[in-house]
Amino acid sequence: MMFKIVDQPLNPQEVIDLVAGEEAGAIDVFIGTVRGSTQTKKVLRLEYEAYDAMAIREMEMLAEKVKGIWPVHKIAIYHRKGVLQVGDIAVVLAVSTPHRKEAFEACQYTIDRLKERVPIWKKEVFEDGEEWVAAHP
Amino acid sequence: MMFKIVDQPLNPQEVIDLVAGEEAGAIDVFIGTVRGSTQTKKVLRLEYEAYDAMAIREMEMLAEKVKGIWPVHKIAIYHRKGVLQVGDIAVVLAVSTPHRKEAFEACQYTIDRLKERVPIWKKEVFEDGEEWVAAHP
Amino acid sequence: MNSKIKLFGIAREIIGSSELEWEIAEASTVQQLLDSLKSNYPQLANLKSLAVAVNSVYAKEGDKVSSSDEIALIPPVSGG
Amino acid sequence: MNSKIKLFGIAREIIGSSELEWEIAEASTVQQLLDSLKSNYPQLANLKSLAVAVNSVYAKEGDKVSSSDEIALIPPVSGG
Repeated sequence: MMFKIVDQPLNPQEVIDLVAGEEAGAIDVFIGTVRGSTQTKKVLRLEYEAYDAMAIREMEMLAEKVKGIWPVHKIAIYHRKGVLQVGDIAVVLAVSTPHRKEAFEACQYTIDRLKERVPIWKKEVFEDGEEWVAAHP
Repeated sequence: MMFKIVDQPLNPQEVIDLVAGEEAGAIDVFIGTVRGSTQTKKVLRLEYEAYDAMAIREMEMLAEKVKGIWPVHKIAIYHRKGVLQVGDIAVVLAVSTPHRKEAFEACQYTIDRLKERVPIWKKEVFEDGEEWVAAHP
Repeated sequence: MNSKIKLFGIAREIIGSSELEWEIAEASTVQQLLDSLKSNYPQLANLKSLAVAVNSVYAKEGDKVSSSDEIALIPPVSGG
Repeated sequence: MNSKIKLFGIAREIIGSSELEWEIAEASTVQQLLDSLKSNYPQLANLKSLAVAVNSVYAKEGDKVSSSDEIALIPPVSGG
């Protein structure tokens, strides 16, 4: 399984192991974590939810698209859902390619598109309120 | 120690742990591994050597330079030396930043400069010969 | 016929449930479904975007929906 | 006075040792050191580049070297 939505802490090494191989001279790994503050407010926790079946399908389609643009060996994406604390890992994305330039490009493209299309939502919970990220104009 | 030259197998998780923190919303990790072939020849193994003291010093200077360009939280680089087999990890480089764009840019810049300046050398050993990489025009 | 629409994130909070029973007229479009939902739940119209997924795939405004489809409302995503 | 020059990679293989005893004249430059080494070991001149590190820092061609410095030859690097 190269694409997963899980409600347990993520282990980057597990995702890296999925894309390693003799064809891969380069692996780029992106790890997104919960920051302790956003603009000016202190974040207490984040609450993630996902439309799991569609999220997995969108990740698979995204990976196919990326493989059409760059000579990608393998892509794996694990995204966490549920309640995350500051410092917790929300997403781990690993891309392996023969050379490093395309690893960086493909990895960055994938996380950019994931944030635009994959049906996952997060709510930031502050000391004095909460907000679904990017929900309003 | 954020910068190391080691003669034992590298563990990406160890390097990632060095740069994680509440300030870091994004971590980009580059892993360079030994590929099984180069252009047309089959690679049996790679032999790395380093001028350790100078290599560490160059990595430290490089990290300072990168921190002057991007809002980098932390950078860590572990590079292996000695005999490496196909599939082995030669370098792990991790950069943490508040946002993802600068993590990718800083990580790619750092590995590009490392390959240009840091005094580490590799010899490719083929079935029918060997060659110091990039030694001749 | 009535259909169950899956709700997530802020859409779930606006409507107050993770699933909404809703009448979907024969041969109606995604656009018509969105219009009827927004007129009943005006806060949906304030969102930056609101898409519909039909059988786990983003649907276009002119796509037909039927009560046998799995339908979901997709408010602005914010994964990563 | 004699100095020990550290050698790495292909420079080590060309010269056949990881350290070379070499006479460094008072107040000579990096360029003069490179010239004398290349004339004794012509294969060094075939390399894509050959730098000198003085006390673990890349030196410029006009920098002075003295026998008390830690000197190293840096053939084209290929880390990563």
